[in-house]
Amino acid sequence: MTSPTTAPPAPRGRVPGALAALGRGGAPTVALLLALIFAVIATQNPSFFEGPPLMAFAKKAAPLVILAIGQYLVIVSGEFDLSVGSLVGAQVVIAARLIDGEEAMTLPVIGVMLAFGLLVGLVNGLVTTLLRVPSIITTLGTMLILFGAVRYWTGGAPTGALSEAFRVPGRGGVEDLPFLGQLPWALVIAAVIAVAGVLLMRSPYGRSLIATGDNDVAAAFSGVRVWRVRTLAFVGSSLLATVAAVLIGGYAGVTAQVGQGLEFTAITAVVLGGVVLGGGRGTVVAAVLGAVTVEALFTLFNQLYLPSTIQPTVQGVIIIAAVAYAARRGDLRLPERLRRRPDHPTERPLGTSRR
Amino acid sequence: MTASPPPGPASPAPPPPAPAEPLLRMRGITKSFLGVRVLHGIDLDLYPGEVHALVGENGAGKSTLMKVLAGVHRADSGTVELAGSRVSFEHPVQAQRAGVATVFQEFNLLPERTVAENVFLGREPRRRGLVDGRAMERATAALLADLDLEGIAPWTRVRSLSVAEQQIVEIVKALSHDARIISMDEPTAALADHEVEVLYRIIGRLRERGVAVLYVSHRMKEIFDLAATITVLKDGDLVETVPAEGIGPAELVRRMVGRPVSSVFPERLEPRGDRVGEVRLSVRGGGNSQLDGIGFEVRGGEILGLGGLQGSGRTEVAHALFGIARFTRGEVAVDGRRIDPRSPRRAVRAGLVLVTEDRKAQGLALNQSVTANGRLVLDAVLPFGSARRVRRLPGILSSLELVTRGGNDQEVRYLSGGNQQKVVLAKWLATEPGVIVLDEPTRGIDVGAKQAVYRLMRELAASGAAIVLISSELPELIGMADRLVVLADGRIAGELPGGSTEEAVMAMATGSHGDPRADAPAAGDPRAAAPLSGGAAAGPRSGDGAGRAAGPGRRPENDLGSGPPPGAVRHTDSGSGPGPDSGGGSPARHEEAAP
Amino acid sequence: MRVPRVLLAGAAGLTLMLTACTTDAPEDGAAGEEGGSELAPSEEWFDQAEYDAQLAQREITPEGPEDEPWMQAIEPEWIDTSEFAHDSPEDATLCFSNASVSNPWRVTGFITMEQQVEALQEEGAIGDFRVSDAADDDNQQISDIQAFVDSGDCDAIIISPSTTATLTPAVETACESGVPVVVFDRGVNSDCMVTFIHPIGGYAYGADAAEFLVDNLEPGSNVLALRILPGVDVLEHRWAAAQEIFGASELNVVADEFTEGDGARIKDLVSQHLQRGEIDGIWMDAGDGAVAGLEAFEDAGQPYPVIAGEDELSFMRKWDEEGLTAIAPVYSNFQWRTPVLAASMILAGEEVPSEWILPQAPITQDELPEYLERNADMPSLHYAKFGGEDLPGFPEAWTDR
Amino acid sequence: MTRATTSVRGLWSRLGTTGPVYLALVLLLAASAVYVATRGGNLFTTANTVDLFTRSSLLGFLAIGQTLVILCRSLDLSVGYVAALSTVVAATTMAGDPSRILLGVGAALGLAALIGLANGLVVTRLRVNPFITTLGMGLIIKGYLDTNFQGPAGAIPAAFQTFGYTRIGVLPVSTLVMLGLAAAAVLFLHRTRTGYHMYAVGGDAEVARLSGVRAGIPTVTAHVLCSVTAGVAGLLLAARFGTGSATVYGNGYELEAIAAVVLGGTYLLGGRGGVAGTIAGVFILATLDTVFNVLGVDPFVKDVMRGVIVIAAVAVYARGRHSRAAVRVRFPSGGAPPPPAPDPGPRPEPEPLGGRR
Repeated sequence: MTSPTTAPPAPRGRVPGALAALGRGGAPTVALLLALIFAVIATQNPSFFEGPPLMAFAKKAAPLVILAIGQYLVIVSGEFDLSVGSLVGAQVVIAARLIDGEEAMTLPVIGVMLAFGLLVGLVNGLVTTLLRVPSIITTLGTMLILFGAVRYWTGGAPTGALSEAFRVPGRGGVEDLPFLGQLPWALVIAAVIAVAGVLLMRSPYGRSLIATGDNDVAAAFSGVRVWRVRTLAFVGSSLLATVAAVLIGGYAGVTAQVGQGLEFTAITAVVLGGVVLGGGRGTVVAAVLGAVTVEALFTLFNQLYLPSTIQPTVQGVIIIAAVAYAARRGDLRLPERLRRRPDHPTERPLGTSRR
Repeated sequence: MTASPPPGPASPAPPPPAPAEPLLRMRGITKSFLGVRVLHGIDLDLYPGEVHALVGENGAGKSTLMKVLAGVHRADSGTVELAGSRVSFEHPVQAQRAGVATVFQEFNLLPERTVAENVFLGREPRRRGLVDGRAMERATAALLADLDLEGIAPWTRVRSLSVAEQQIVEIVKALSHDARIISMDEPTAALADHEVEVLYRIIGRLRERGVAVLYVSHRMKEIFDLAATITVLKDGDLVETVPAEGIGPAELVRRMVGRPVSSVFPERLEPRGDRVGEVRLSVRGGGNSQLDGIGFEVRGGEILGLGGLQGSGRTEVAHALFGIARFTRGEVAVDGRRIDPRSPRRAVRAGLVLVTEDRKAQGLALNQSVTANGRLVLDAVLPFGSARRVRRLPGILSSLELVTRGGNDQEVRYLSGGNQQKVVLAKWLATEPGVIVLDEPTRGIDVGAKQAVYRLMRELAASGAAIVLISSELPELIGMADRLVVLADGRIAGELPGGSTEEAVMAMATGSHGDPRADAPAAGDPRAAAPLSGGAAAGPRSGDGAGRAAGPGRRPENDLGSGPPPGAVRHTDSGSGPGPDSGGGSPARHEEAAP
Repeated sequence: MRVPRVLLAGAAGLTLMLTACTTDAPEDGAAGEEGGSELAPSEEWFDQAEYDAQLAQREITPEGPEDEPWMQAIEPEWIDTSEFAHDSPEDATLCFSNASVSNPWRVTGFITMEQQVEALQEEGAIGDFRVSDAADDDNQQISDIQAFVDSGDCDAIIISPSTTATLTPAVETACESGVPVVVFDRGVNSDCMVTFIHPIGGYAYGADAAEFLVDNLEPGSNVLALRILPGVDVLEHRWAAAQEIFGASELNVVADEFTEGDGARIKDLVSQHLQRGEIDGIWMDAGDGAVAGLEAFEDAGQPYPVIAGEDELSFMRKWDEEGLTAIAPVYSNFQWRTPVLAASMILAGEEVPSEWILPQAPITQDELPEYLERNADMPSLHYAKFGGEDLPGFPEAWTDR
Repeated sequence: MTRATTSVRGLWSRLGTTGPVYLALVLLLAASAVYVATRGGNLFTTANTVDLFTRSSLLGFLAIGQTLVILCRSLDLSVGYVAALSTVVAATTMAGDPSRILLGVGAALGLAALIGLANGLVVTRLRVNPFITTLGMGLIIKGYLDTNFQGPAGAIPAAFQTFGYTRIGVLPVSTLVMLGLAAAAVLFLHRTRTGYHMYAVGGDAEVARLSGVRAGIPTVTAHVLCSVTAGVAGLLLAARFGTGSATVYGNGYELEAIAAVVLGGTYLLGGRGGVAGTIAGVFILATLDTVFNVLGVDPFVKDVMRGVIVIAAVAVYARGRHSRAAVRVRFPSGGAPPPPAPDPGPRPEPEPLGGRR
């Protein structure tokens, strides 16, 4: 238990509250799992915990952490976002095509990307809340649309090139630090977003969001604009996916396969962190821990020289086992069941969309 | 219609004081959840053909005992004997097979399935290996017909039934097991007053068949109407089991609460707010697809009761005021400023709040903490500059006497119904509203919590708030309200002063009265028929003892008995006449009654 | 309580995994030390005769016009197609069942094909051109081919099969319909088609890359193999040939990893391998993401490896800029022109080779400047040997794809 | 008369969710036919009809099973992997020998059933969210396939390939089998206790439990059946390929199947819907594919159109459901008494007791 991650970045001040939150559900499970994974990595490759390899790991893990925070916002409000993988891919391709190697275009294009992310989030959110399409279908549709539209736009394969400046956030960092070597910007950005996420969930908006995921009718009756709160969660998810796209594009450049399958990885990370699918329960910290754990797992496989082909099997077993274990722990006190009579005309009056 | 005399006290078919053998004998039942003792050495005997009431405050262990009997929970220790042989139910189905059926408090049907499918769920009749849907519907129709309930079609989807019909389907489902014992956990909680009649009749049938009925209710009137024996629980302990004749409501309540309850409805307090007397809420000509011509005023310091049958539009008025279902015509003004409540946000901003009737579904985010629920409205509606109000929240919570084991970080799903309601109230009070609409604020909460709610209403009124109270419990409505507006069929049927009789309210609500302000039963009053059915309809509230054709040995009902008013009970028998044309008659009455 | 049991099970599972892995790791080391003994290509994908043939074909000068590699053929066996001659080729409908355009190589090729079609249509050599795209779904492609056959509108069917074995029945159905069938890129297990067009093959590709590494690295050097997916025959052949050659060499193959062509994955894998030891050479079964792999070396502050990429432009430009020791094996992209040309020849009743083997030569350091210059306007993820410079749509069709 | 009313009512209530879906299918077919005609084509040529049916059969198998699982308020994201596994198991077991066909079918379906059993048990016993369970199971199978089958394996004897290619008129045998399975599934849902209990568990597991339904059984059964139908889909793929292909898992079958189920009007949170609607959903997707093919739509535009249409269709359903609920009369006149008059006639309307709140 010497690994640095066993102490989650709980903000000071209300530590008891944060600890209490950690005491429930999947967060302790994932922390335990993460410690275990790091312990095994340490036995395999002691040098992993020297600065540079750890920073390389952080650089790689940062985008998933950001995506997981975005996904957390949506999941905790009771919805799903399956479109983030496609969105990351689309954003990288858009960036490459619009920048086309021009340094001066970097910032304008990042602006365009953020605007595009905003638009996608709005569409996801409004279709889900106002048109009452289940979010799994909405975002599945958006996933198909983004995948097809961007490829149609670029003729099937990405064109253009990213500028050097664009690649700095994902690739660069504060150089020549003692011990660490390079402190990657990606880590800084992810940390800032994580802290912002924690603060957001303590803000009025965050409290409204989690209450909406818990009971959207009660939230609506309390004056929460459910459609707006949920739509903003989708917007947040899409914007964070855009940030992740900047980091991923920066990290590795443009390839045709960027982003594929990231939505499932992000959902896995969030659930592994003990955030309940269906909404209303779980913390940002847990989602972050989940994301780090998933990345650590990939690293572990690699450190163990596990044959590539068997990795998915081990990954599947570990995920199921971890969630089963967390479910056991959370099971001790059965929650009181909320059963509504079906015929309340007021059951679902406002812009609510849980289904 | 009159063929089935309600099994009121007049036809008690009193259980022999000591039939040789109880049908059910529970001894020393103990049950803990996570180290918290919920039941401690409970003894209970049920006799065939006897209605046995189980009473106690919320959290006294009534539901748990019932669930032990039903096989939902297993007792930690103690024995259960059924007809002399020892049994141990590990699953509800075992209990059902043994003839112990249960109507649970929670909604226990599948809304998307038909009545027949619900009734026979888990034991669908089969023919040649396949489920015989027709046989199932026939059998369901027969069960319904047996209880004179042909009105419910077996193939109807449950979601398209009314709440009362759904409740009846639940009872029919329990009956279909050919049960020797039926336990019912607050079966009337969701029923309108007049609908309780159907339940009375069903229970009468069951007694005739020799079924033992275990009946849990908070409503004193039902308990004394139905039960021959009463068992009182408090904090998981058995207080005593007494014959119903040997105890009166006041004494019963004292034993439940463990202290005498002097006065049910607290006295009005000295007004001290500066807005006392000002018109804080006024509605003029409000209407939408369900309401028409709604108009009334509420002043600071005043409690306005909104009466009427279920479905008369009470809740709809509340929803229209609160912006859930809008008024499409008419105008609403709060503190003299005209508002258009298009959403709860607007209403809250204007200083108008609604405490909804369904706490769990509409009031609380159950997985969140007390604090999170308490500040939800502030967070959602007044996110900026609400720090002062948030700081006041713990004070509000403690002034409501909310005590929880986990403090204010406790998730509300672990709280009792009464405490949950306090959280809901605190949530709204935190916004410092000027107009407070309370829709069934005391439904399903225990006597102590009710008292707290009543005191709170008085406090708020005294400080200058305008309060609109909606309640199905007429004593509560009459006892608390300064003035009553009665609705019928989506319109205002008339207005009554506070302290009017239940008869007057019911007469107005059912449209069967001559003079809306008359206290005395009018010619059309259903009470006129009361004596004919053997005094099933117990009298009005205390103080009107003359009208009470009480059963042998009954004492006059205490105020806090929040049972269904007699008028309501009667109405179901006689109301079919006036019912249909009440719509046509109401506008005239409205004009007549309008201030 | 069941909690401990679950914990126990989890711990047991993890232990199992760890022990399994600790036995694995030495094996890997052994593989490197002993050279070839462990590193033998799987029998499933290694056909010695075919391997020898392909390696030999690299040295054979193809028949055909020198400046049109897409019309060249290695040791062709010309067959008569007069039975398929069409009365008015300008009205003939050409149907093309495409596996997909899901990667840049196929995108580039498909543009070339479309341009070739336009050229032929202008000449009047063919008429309508119909395409269905199966999006990498074998079953979908079977349906697509079936639909072409059932419609009865096609005068020739061109098929680029998604997977070799699984498309065999569908191609046979197409052959049985009596319409001339042209298969290219990946083959099928049948010879019913009129002609099967392909470059030399996967063994040659893998061997080009592996031989370059063997020639340019000191014995005992560490090589990392980056592969895209398992189970795709053209890719498996490349790896099988490389295994054969590395096995016989003194090089030490550290690991072979699947990357799905995802740059982030490649960079992460390479970084991790660099943390644990030097990598001197990189072998790739396709050039996608080669640049990301190279960047991992930059970020780790390590010297560039000797690398075998592909004739993809971003890699070739990187190669040029950084002065790498590299080679670009080529899986001739210009082969996308040939099927349409072959179809037009068949419709005209001209002879075609029964197996049309196109030349496939890697781009070496010497040729690098020439190819870079020829493709100066082309975007990244374009393939240098696309062979469409003489087509009417050049260069806009490829630059503005 | 009573009987007639009953069956008419029963039929209507059953059509409640599926009726609009079939209407949508008919409208889509009509609109597509007209559009294709204006472009000088004919949608209903033999070739196109066969194509439409063929496309529907594979998705049909997957969607039938998925419907059962979704009705139980679960989800199965592993069906694509199960189908892939089934192709290789069938092909390697048969190994081209016609006498081993039954063995191969049995092995493939048996293994699929075991996987379904594992899914079901993990979901019900270990209480792992089905999304995670089946995602994890998919990964496990993927790892097994990638490790052991690098590419096509085994051979399907010609006799079994008829399952993939033979047709009667315009109806492929596989479509007939699929429709037969669908009919069996409808029968299963409406005439067996387990079928009834699937609706119950999906509607409210606690209600089901208190009513004596062993909540695990319907869910596990649904998962087993879902995996078996995925196995059948794998057999169809194998019959069409003539060999086993491990890589078919990459085709996104699971999401397409879920889309078909939801298009078919089944409620994603369980308890409402049915296989009949799903079949209509499958045919809607197959029609779209066929039309896109006939019109030669760019493959990327196809994806866009598919996404837009799925969202739009579900939005229209949602709207329909919503407005129906809103229109429903909540206020019958007055407080009508609960028991109807003694002589209520043959079938009184289910008059609400006391109005609705």
